[in-house]
Parts: sequence; C-alpha cells; structure tokens
Amino acid sequence: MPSVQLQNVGRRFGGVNAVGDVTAVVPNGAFVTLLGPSGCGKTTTLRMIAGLESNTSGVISIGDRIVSDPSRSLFLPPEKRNAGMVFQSYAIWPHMTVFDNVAYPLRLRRLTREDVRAKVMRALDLVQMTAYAERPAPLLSGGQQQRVAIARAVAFEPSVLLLDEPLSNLDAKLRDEMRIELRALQQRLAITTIFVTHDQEEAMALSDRIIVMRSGSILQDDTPEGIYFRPSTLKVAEFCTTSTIIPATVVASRPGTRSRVLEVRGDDWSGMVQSATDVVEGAGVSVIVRAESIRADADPASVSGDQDIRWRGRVEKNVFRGFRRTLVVRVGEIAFTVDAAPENDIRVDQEVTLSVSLKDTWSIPAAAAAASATETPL
Amino acid sequence: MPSVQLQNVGRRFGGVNAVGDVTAVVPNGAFVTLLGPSGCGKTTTLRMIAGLESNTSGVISIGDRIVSDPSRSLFLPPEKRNAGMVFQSYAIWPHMTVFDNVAYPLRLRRLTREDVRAKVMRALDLVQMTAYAERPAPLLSGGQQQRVAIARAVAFEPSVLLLDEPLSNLDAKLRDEMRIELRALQQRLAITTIFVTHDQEEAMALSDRIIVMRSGSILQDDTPEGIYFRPSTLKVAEFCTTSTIIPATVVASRPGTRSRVLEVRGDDWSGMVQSATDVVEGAGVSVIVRAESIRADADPASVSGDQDIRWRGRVEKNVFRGFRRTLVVRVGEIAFTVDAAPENDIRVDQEVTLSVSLKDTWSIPAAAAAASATETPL
Amino acid sequence: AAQTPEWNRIVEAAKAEGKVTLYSGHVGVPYHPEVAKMFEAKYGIHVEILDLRASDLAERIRTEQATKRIAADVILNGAGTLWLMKNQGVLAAYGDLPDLGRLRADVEKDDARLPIYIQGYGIAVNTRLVKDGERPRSWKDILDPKWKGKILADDVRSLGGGSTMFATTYANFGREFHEKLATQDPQFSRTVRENARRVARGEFAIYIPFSLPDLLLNKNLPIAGITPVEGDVYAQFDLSAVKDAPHPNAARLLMNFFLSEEAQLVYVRSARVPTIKGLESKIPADVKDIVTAKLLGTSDPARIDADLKLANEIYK
Amino acid sequence: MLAALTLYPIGTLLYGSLSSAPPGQAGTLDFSGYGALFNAHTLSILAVTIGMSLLKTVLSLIPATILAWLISRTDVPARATLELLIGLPFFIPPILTAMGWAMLGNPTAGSINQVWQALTGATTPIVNVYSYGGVIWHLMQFTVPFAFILLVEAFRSMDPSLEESSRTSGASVFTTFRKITLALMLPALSSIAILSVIGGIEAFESPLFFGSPAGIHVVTTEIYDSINNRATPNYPYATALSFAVIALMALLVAWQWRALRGRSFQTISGKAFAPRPIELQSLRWLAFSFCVLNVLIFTVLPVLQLVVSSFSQYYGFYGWDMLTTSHYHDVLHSDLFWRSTINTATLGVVGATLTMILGSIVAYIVVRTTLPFRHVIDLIAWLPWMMPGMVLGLGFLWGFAVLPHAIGIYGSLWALLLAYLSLGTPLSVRTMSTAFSQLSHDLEESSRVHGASWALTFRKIVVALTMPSFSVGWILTFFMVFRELSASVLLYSVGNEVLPVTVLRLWEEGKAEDVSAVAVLMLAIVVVFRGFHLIMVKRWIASRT
Ligand SMILES: Nc1ncnc2c1ncn2[C@@H]1O[C@H](COP(=O)(O)OP(=O)(O)OP(=O)(O)O)[C@@H](O)[C@H]1O
Ligand SMILES: Nc1ncnc2c1ncn2[C@@H]1O[C@H](COP(=O)(O)OP(=O)(O)OP(=O)(O)O)[C@@H](O)[C@H]1O
Ligand SMILES: [Mg+2]
Ligand SMILES: [Mg+2]
Repeated sequence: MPSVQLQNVGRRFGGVNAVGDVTAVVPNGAFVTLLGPSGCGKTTTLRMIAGLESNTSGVISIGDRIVSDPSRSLFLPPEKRNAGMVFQSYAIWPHMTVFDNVAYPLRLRRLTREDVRAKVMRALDLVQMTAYAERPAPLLSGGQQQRVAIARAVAFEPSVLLLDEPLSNLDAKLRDEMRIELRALQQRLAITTIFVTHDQEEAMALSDRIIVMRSGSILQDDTPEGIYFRPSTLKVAEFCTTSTIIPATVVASRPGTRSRVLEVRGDDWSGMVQSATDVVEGAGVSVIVRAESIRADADPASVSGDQDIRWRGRVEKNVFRGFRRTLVVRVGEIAFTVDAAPENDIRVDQEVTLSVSLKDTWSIPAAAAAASATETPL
Repeated sequence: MPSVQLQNVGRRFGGVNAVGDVTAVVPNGAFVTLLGPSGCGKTTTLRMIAGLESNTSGVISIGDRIVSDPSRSLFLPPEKRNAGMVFQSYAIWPHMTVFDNVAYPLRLRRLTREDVRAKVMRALDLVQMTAYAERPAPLLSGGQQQRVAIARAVAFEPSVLLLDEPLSNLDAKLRDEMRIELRALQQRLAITTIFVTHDQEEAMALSDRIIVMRSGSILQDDTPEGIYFRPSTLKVAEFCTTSTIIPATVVASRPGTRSRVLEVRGDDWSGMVQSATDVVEGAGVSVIVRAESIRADADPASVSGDQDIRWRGRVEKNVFRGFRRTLVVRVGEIAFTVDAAPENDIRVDQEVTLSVSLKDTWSIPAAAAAASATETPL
Repeated sequence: AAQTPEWNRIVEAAKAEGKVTLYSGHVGVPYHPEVAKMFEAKYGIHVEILDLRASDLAERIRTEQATKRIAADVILNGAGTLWLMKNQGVLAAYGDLPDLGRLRADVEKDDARLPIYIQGYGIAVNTRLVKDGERPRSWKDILDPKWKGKILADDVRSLGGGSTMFATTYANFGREFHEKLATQDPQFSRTVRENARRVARGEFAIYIPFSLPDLLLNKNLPIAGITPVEGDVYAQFDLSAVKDAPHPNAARLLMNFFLSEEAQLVYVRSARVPTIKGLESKIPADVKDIVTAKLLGTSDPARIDADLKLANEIYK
Repeated sequence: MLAALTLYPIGTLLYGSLSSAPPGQAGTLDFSGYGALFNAHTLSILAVTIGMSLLKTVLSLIPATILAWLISRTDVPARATLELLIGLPFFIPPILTAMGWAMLGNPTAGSINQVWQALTGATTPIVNVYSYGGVIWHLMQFTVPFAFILLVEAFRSMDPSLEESSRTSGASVFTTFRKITLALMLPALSSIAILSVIGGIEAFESPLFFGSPAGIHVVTTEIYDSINNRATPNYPYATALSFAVIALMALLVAWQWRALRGRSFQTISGKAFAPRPIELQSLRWLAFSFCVLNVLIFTVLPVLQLVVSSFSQYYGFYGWDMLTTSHYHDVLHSDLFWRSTINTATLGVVGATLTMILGSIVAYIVVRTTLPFRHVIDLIAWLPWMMPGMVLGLGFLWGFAVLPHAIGIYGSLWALLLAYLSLGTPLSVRTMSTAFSQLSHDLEESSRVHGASWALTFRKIVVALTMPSFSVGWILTFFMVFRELSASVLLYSVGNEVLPVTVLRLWEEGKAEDVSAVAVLMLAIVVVFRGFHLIMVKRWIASRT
C-alpha cells in the first residue's frame, strides 16, 4: 500500500486561501487524522488528495508516483488514484438502491456477480446495514446514509481511504463499533487512511498520527499522545484538550525526566511545570492544565501530598455529562475547567481546592503563545 | 412559551413503522433531548412536531392547541406552528447569502430593515459566523453551513425550537461553546426545545429531560441522572453509558439508601448491587457497571476498602483517547470496559484487579433484560 | 359610373357603416392594400384586410356563419373555392352594381362571384441551362425525353397551381399527356414559393406551372417565362359578399370599386390579367406579353376531387 | 384553468372527429373518421412518422447531451459564448434553414455535392437532402439546440459530489457521465426526448420541404392533404388521425411514468454545494473542437446564410453587385411589421409569463404532491403539444367561436393569448417538473417551518432556486409565440396582426429575403435576450461560486 505525501500544497479559491502551505507524509498503511476547527481546510486537503480539487501549488504524491504538480501541469484524475472516499455530504446516489450504491465501484472493476454480491454484503455487514440492501437510498435516515457511504468506500478495498467525518451522524455506541471495525479493516488490509474528524477523542482513539490544522496550515503533526500531552502551541492545546491556561513567570529552570521542569510563579501561587524547552528566568509562560488531571477537593486536607500546585477557588458551574461532571471553578481572574466524577457531590458556590501534579502540567513560552494569538482569524 | 405533547403518535411509511406509539410531554420552556440509535425515528418524530410529516396515528398538541390529529383530519401546516428548526441536512438555501438565509424568517414576519439586520447579526454572532454574512451559502464548509442553519432557526425567537443533530459537524471546542450559547439562549427566551443528538454526553449536559428511543418507541423518559444512573432496561444502559453487563443470581435483597440493595453471586465473585425493585431470591439479574466507575489496579493491595465488588482479569486492549484511556479487561467470559486516567501505565496482558463500589452499581432483573433482548431488531 | 339615386343611397349607407372587412385568400398578392387605400381615399370608408390561406379562410367563414359571429364582409379568393363556398350557402348575391357592365364577356361569373383578375401560368426555364433555341414552345414539348429528370413541378396532387395545371391539361390534352409526363420523372414540390428560385439556381432546367407574374420578382435572375403556344393555364380570382355581413352596403361599394379602372390597373401592373374591358392601351410594356397572352383554360371546381383522384392514380 | 385551456379546444375537436358535420352545424355521430384510420396507407404513414421522429430524437439527443454536459459541467474554454451560439439555431424559422440546406445539399446544384464532385471527379452526388435522411437532418437542426438549452439547466443544478464520488470509486469521466450523470438526468432526458418525439411527429416544414419531393408522407402532410386537398375538408379524418397520434403519445408518457416511478433524482441537496467544473485536462481542446464543429454546422452555416441573404437581392444568389439593404429598409418601414412585432412582443411577454407560472404550478403538483389526480393533470398538460398544430388551431377557432356572444374572446387578442398559453404549457410544465424533481424536499420544508406559507415558499424558494430553468422556459415560450403560425393565422384579426402571420405574408409574396431580414432582426433580439439571460444565470451561479 502506498504512502501519501504532500509537499507545500496550497489551494486558493479566488481570494480565499483555503489551504495555505501543507507539508506532510502519511506513511504506508498508516491511519492519520486531520483535526481542526470548522473551515480550516480539512475537506479541501482531502479533496486534493483524491484528485477532486487541483492544488494551486505544491506537489502531491501517492506511493512513488507524483499525482499532482501544477508547476509541471501534472494531474492524475481521481479514478486513477484508487482511493475510496466518504464525502461529508455522503453523496449517495439517489436513484439507486443501497446495494447498487455499494456495488458500483465493484462493478466498475468487472468483478463477477458472486464476488460483487459477497463483497457488498460484507461491507454492508460491517456497517450493520444488510437489512436495508434493497431500500432506495433516499429513504434512509441520515446515519444510515452515512453508513452506506462508508460501505461504498471500503467495499472495493482501495489502496488509500479518505474519510471526511464519516461517523458524524452516528450515535456513540455505533460510532464506537464502527471505529473498531474501521480500524480492524484498515489494519487487516493495511490501507493508508486519512481521516477527517472534528472529534478529538475519536482522533486520539483511532490514529497513528494526528495532524492538527488551523486556517489552512498545519499546527502540529504528532502521535496522539504527543498532541495531547505535549502540544506545541497554545492553539493546539486549546483545540485538542479541555484545558485551563494560566499565565506565569519563570523563576528557575532545570532538566526533568521526560522534559524540562520550570519553576514558575503566578498570582498567589507558584509551583513546578513541565516544558519542552528551556525558558530564561523572568520570562512569561502559559501554564496548561487539563481538566481531567485537576483534582477538586472540598476539604484541603484531603489533597494528597504528590500534588505539585494548588489553587483555592469557588465553584461557578457544575454540569452533569454522564460519565463525568464538568466544574467551572473561579480562581481570581481565571476560570478553571475541571472534570470530576459523575457522582461528585460538590455544589455550586462551594469553595474547593484545586490541585495538579507536575506530570500533568505543560507550559508554552509566552512569546510563542503571543505569536499564535496575533495570527489573523480566517 | 407552549409545551409540546405527543399522545400515542405513530408514523408508518408503507410497510415501515418509523415511529410506533410515542407518548411524551415536553413542558413549557423545557429542553428535552431525543436520544437513540441511528434509524430509531428521532428525525421522523421531530418532523411530525414541525408539521413536515403527518402522523398516521395519535395526537400532537403545541400549547393548548391540537396541531395534528389524523382521526379528526386536523392538521396545522408547518408555517402556523412558529417553530424554528435545524435540519439534519442543514437545508441551507443555496441561492442566498448567509445573511439572507438567516434573515428569511425575520423578513417573513415583516420586521423593519434595522430589526432584521440587528437580529441576524446577533444570531450570526452566536454561531461565530458574522465574518461570513455576505458569503454565498454554497461556499461554506460543512460546519459553517450547519452554524448558519442554527442561526436561522433561532434568529426569529420561535416558540418551539427543533434541533436535529445541530452540532454534528462541529469540533468539540466549538460544540462546547455552541452548547453553552444555545442553552443560555433557550433559558433566556424560555423556548421549548426538542433536541436530537446521537451524542450521549451532549444530551446529558444540555437537557432537562432525555427521551431514549429505539425502533420507533420510547424506552425511558427521565432526567439525565435518571437515565445514566438508573436505566430502566438493559438497552438504555447499553446505549447511554459505556457499561459492562454481568449476569448474576440474587442471594438476598434489602432496602438501601436510594434504592434496594441486592446481594448477588456470579461466576467466581459475589457482592452487593443496587436495584430499582425487589428481586426474589434465586432469580437472575444483569449487573451493570459503568466504565468510569471501575477502578483497575495492578496491585490488588492498593484497592481501597470501600470497593464492594472485585474481579481479577487480564488487560486485552488499551486505547488512548485523550482525556481518558479505555481498557478492555477479560474476566472469564466477560470483557470489562474500564475508563482509566490517560497517563495510566497499565499495559496489555497485565493482570489487574477491577473493583467497583456499591453506589456505582445497578442491576436489572434478567426477565426484563431477556424481554428486551428478544425484541426484533428494526 | 351610372349615378342612379338608388346607388347613391347605397353609397350613403356605406359611408354610414364606415368600415368594411375583406378576407383575402390570395396571400401572395400585396396589391389589395393599395386598392383599399384608393377606396378609403375616395369614400372615407375604412377597409380592414385579413390575409388568410385559402383553407383557413374557408374554415373561418364557415365557423363565423355557424356561430353567427360574422366579421367578414367581402371575400377575395380563387373562383373555385368561392364556388364551393357558394354551394355551402355562406355567400350573398352582390346584386346590381353600376360597373358590372365593364366586365369582359369572356370571364366566368355568377350572381355571387365577381371576377377581379386572372393569373396566368406558363413554363419557366433556366436561361443558363436551356439555350434559346431549345426552349419548349408547347406544353407538349416538355414530354421530350431530354428533359427527363430535369423538370420541377408544383405537386399536381395538391390544390393550387399544380392541380389547376393538371385539370386543364388533362381536359385539353387527355390522359395520355400525363401518362407520358409521369415517365419524365418530374420532381414534385409543395414549397411553391421556392420553386422558381430552385430553377434559377440550376437545380432543374424547367419548372411548371410557373406563375408568370412572378417574373417581376425574379428580374435579374437567369430565369425566363414562356407562354406555350396552346396558351397559359390560368386561375381566376373573384370577390364575393358574405351572407349576413355586418356592412352589406360598404361591401357592395367595395366590390364595385374593384371594377374601376384605377383598381384594375393595380393588378395589371403586377402582370395579372384584368377582367374589365378597355384597358388594352394602358398595359405597361414590361408586362404586356404576360397580360395579353393566350389562355388555355382553368380547372372546373365541380371536378376538384375527381381530378385529384386522377392525379394520384397517374403519379404514384 | 389548465383544463379550460386544453381540454376545451380538444373537446371540440373530439366532437369534430366524431361528427359528420363540423362543429356549429348539426351532424350525426359518425365513426367514419376513425374507420378511415385502419388501412395500410394510414398505418404506414403513422409508422414512418414515428420511426422518423424516434430516429431524429436519438440522433439529436446524443450530441445535445454531450454538448450540454461539456458546457455546464466541465472546463471547456469559452463556455459562455458556446452556450449562446449552440442554442441559437432554435430561434431561426425552420423554413429559412430549410432553404439553406436545400441549397447546400440538393443533388444537382448543391454546394456540398459540387465541391465533392470537383474534388473527386465523381458524377454521383454524395448527399441528397430530398430524402429520409434530409428530413431527419433538418429536424435535427432544430432539436439539437432545443434539447441542448433545456439540458444545460438540468445539468447545472446537480450536486457535483454525486459525480465526484463516482470518480473516486474508479469511474473515468465518461463512465461517470454514462452511469451517474445520465442516470440522474433521466427525468430531464426522458421529458426532452418525449418533447422531441412529439415535436418530430408534428413537424410540418421539414417533411413538406424535403420529404414530399421524395414521396415521404407523414402524419402532418396527410392531415394537411385531408384538409386542404379536398373540395370539402375531411375534418373527421384529420382529427381522428390527430387523436390516434395522441393515443400513441400517451403511451410514451405512461412509459416515462413507469420508468421513473419510485426513484429519486434529487440532485440539489440541503447541504449546499459549490458548482465545481470537471477538469478535462488533455481532453479539453478535443471537447472544445467538438463544440466548435457543432457550432459551425448547426449555427454558423445557417446564420451566415441568413445574414448574407438578408443583404442580398435574392436569397441564395450571391455577388457583390447583389448586395442591398433594401430588405431591411422595406421591413423597417412597414407599419404592419411594427404593429405585428409590438403585438407579438406583448403577447410574448404576457403569454410567456403566464405560461411559466401556470406551468410551474402544474409541474409542482405533478412532481411534489401526492394528489390522486396528478397523473391526469400531467397528461392533460401534455395534450396541446401532442395535437398537430393545424388541427389544434381549428380547435381554438371552434372553441372560441362557439362561446356565448357575451364572452367576446373570438377575434380579440385574448384568443391568441389563450391559445399561446395552452400551446406553451406543455413546454413549461416539462421544464419546471424537471427542475423541481432535482430539488430536495428539505429546502422547501425549512422554509415552511420558518413561517412561509406554501405560496410564499413556492415563490421564494422553489421558483427562485429553479430560476435558470424558469427563465429558459420563459425565453423558449416567448419565442414560440414569435413563430406559432397554425393557431395565429386562424385567430388573429385586423389590428391584432402577429409576426408569424406577417412573415407568412412576406413569404407568400415571394420575399424570402425580407423574411431573412426579419429573422436576422429576431435573432438579434434573441442574442440580446439570451446574452442577458446567460449573464443573469451566471451571476446567479456566481453568487454560488
Ligand atoms: N469553492 C470555494 N470557494 C471559496 N471558498 C471556499 C470554497 N470551498 C471552501 N471554501 C472555504 O475554504 C475554507 C476551508 O473549507 P473546507 O471545506 O476545507 O473546511 P473544513 O475544514 O472541511 O471545515 P468543516 O469541518 O466545517 O467541514 C472555508 O473557510 C471555506 O469557507
Ligand atoms: N420516507 C421514508 N420511507 C420509508 N422509510 C423511511 C422514510 N423515512 C425514514 N424511513 C425509515 O424510518 C426509520 C426512522 O428514520 P429517522 O430518519 O426518523 O431516523 P433517525 O432516528 O433520525 O436516524 P439518524 O440518527 O440516522 O438520523 C429509518 O429506519 C428509516 O430508514
Ligand atoms: Mg469539511
Ligand atoms: Mg435523523
């Protein structure tokens, strides 16, 4: 199975720069996710790889073959790229039945009747739609249509699979199952897969690597853990995690186990935080603490000793969300977002002690943070 | 603002019973969510309330007014129902700009130019789309279109708001923000809101009540906590929570604090579980333990004493999902799903002790479970 | 014209009616409006002219009569068609007109049909393809085998010049003439208006029957019109008053006006033969040959269906 | 309304076909007209007519579909200009193109044959327009642009992702075109095919011009004969023949219902899409050449001929000394020309607007509702198109004349307007039902929910979204009024002269050159109209690009 390479790929629509300058490699057989806010260029990137949109600059290769290079007027049409794609709008053909929709790419490849039947039914089985095979496509619910689109994209075992928010209309249960099926299929056939999602958790659970995009360019290209625990910019942290960002000043800096450790001081608090790089004394940093790594205790005494930083604040909100409960706790200027256990009995207006341990902290130099803050919004 | 009542409402499409027999009341100003697997009839129910689909049986009322009653050939057309709706397919008008799309319902209501402008901009602001006001609708990305649909539905302050998966194409960050905005707006204007989502967490976070549907009928209509902690059937538990279901036999039964407590025995284990009802000795029950309430410890000694039931098993999978890590632990026949902290260092193939405390358990008599299991799938 | 008091009363009544409507079934002739203008100038009575194809005209008149919504006062049409209409009972007698006496004795007329002009049909040849000496001089010359495949003809199986020629030549030369003509493989065309041009362009050498007044429309083209020695086939055009017409007096006044010298000369100038006496000296030189040509005959309206049947038999 | 416009005149015709005497006169019930249908001659005429019509439809639809697709969905160069040019021949009076082709392709002196013979030394002609093929070729002259104009709009309103998903499934541009695009265009294609088949059966000029000399008889010439070439017109036979045609055509329409039933062709979805042209890459210039070739044959040739002729003393005789502007002078100084043009334009504007409104409503009912009688309505809307024009004209004449005297429609402009409405409705219903069947329901539903009544939704969403089709339909009906002769000539009256009648007059006077001048002036209007229209459509689409 081929790898997919993007080199300085860009796409302008008239005055709009939908994709700026993207360079990335999706290795052979890997599962890579494009993650980013709405309108950041994910769909456009995927379409360029599929050959549905021509890049206005840069080079796209699949395997050893350059499939698009506008500077040399080179462009391989989509049907030659052997890519399966799920469209954000599903693009189910309304004049066909479910079966015919899925069978279409197979029939194009001149498979025998039995093979077509077998593969279609296998693909429909994967998405739990066998019972609907003979239904005309427009009579399906939104989620059912989306599942047909997935079946159609995988049925012919393409060498590259491009998925544009393929699970967005499915419920968590089904989504979980489909994720597992999709991942299993992808690994069994070693299909190079590029997946677009707006769901961070899904991205983390499925991907070998995640490419975080914003305003048409790549912010970070890393493993899920890298993105999650060691975001390179504030934007990534904000987008990929539920975190609280606290400004602080560096007091001292020393090497730690996995990264450097900074001693920092904020309003009324001080403590140790991790950092990717050394930061000079006196410089500002943004400290990042993730919601699920903060403990909230009504009784300060119950906070265990291995927690490195503590704050005291007042609970402003308490939202039940099923398997977790989100608290908003105000500490001076800053509103902390804290994940708590669902049966937690902390009430609004209660005073609580928040604490976090060194290994759950991260920090980014304020200069970098400022730079990314001045970035013009799309 | 009016309430919405459904009395024995059903809808057949030829041979398909899309909605069976739904009876529910959405109180004045409440925020109620329809939750259920793909194809269970959520969209159809919403469309019947909007007047886009006529119910083939039953009575629908909005406020004091019966809006649809096929037995009396009574049917109020959609434009008389003053409902705002976000369609699963967005239904953005491609021949209009973003502004005109949102202004449409306002202009129909003959507002002055300035009022229209002000309200449109306020609605666009709500969905962070002011910068796109003059953009033709087809040039938006999927998520942007969805946001325009939301703005259009709320701009004219309808008395009933019907939302069909309005946030499905937004990223978690934006979705969180939009949820908060939506909820605030709904509460400020006290709009009776019916929300369809496939996202359990979202349903829990937003709703006053949740109606869980399956195959066209209602399984449970309850508060988020009720649904989550005290599911009435196994189906609800399976759909709304990530739980492990363990068969067991009742040994004894006694009243507990919030519910009855059963003493049960399974393969190689025994313990106390909560139950809604008394169950006779010797009868079977399905014990439900939610993934986030199970502790997994490599060292059995570190399990604290207040954990009521324990199992010992082997880790089969360990999936990083950002703010949590999902373990699959095999105990005999049963595969437990366990949520662990993201930095957890438990590895695959390791032996772990699982434990859960009484307050985190729930059980359902096996008879009821069996009944719902034989239900024919749609 | 004799100014009898009775006629004066009719003139006054006509002026009181103020207008008269003429349905014309001879669409190809642009001269009726000219005559109408003269009439208007003379009497101050407005003439409305409606151009209709002969069959459409017949149907409109019939419908108007059947529903008593009569708009037409006077009809101008081929003598044969008017004969048929007369038999349908939709025409009125025109009665005594002051200028009736001017009519030539040799034109056919009756109490309902007033002859106005005659149009002659001869043979047209392409002057480039047919040398002067080779031109046919008689209708029978076209039977010469050298013209085989080179003759364009109005369809003899359809009403108009073609059927008139068929009926006349059949009556005069017999069936044999047509059986021979059929072996010449004439190309039948129904787009009559194009035929002269097609010959001029050289598609065919000969065109029959050629409406000789059309020579005026094709002046600079390589086409010549020939009156055969036996004479031209002709069609006569008549005026009739409509039964229960809304303006009966104006109708009669108009009909009478068509017999005036000025009106007749309009048609003479277009190379059509007048129906009144005494114009011989006033025929312009360029149309003299055509207007004074010998006439062979015309078709008999009573035999229309029979002739068409014959034509269909002979020309499969 | 629709019934009054179509059923009434046709009802009088049915009466006419069954009565021994024409309407208005006492007659007895008489089936002789129908009896006369069942003989070898009539049946062979029906067979020839239908065969010819089917053949020309197939032969026209192939290039028209390819052209429409290239222009609307790909990046062929100079699309806008090509679109204008390819559609142009539709607006040239057929009699003039017939003259043109007669000159080019007649076996003895036709330019094509002369060039051929000069080049090869052959003595036999290679083409003869006075033949079966000639009739078909001339019919195509009209059908190709007609089908093209209608198809372009249908293609345009298609969500490109439906094609794109086929491309990524492994289908080439052309396979996609065949299997997805064409299949999705089935309502449009079948409607246009039926319009074209019926149009072919009704065509009069081509068989008259090119068929009669070759002994080819079709239904229209037969009807013409039975009305015109008899001492007393045989209306029972003529109308019975027309009803036989209607019966056959109704089968065709029923077949279309069957073929499309239960399938959906919604190509404009609630998830808005940007119209992205398909990049043809290396095929781009090949496609362009194909378009240009078509333009040369079907547009440039006849239009050039027309323009040259309108400046020549004689149609078809060219030479510097023959150049003149006198035809324009004559035409432009004719009161009758101006009066009839103004009348026609007025009738055209009012007629086209009303026709399109009526057609849209009917189409909506047929496509979008589940009313029990919608198929009947659909069929009724077809009827005026199925009835040969010269017979239908009679129906109007009879119908309007028989009305009580208090209703003074006969002899007024109203008669013409109503006739045009009835004649235009089939086209408008077809155009709009194709457009409507492409709209997904949620776009309307969302308007209803947000407070717009059905009528408002219809206007602001349904019609607005199908504006390109609506305007194309408008232009087609508008110019239909400019050429409709059969009904016009029977219904017009003094002061109400309309252009087709004036043109007929000029033609009968042997002034083919003046007719050319009128046609050139008309084409100029067409170009202005279409140019403006295309710019509007572009802007409408640009608002989406
Ligand atoms: N045809 C077009 N013309 C102009 N701008 C466009 C066009 N298509 C997309 N855009 C713009 O380009 C940007 C990127 O669009 P894209 O569809 O790639 O976003 P996305 O990341 O897929 O977003 P979403 O998650 O909302 O689907 C958006 O701001 C969009 O408005
Ligand atoms: N017009 C129709 N004809 C026949 N069946 C239909 C029609 N519309 C919907 N259905 C069926 O009715 C059932 C309920 O559909 P509905 O759209 O209400 O589902 P849903 O709960 O909204 O699902 P999703 O979450 O996937 O959008 C589905 O099984 C669907 O296939
Ligand atoms: Mg997208
Ligand atoms: Mg749905």
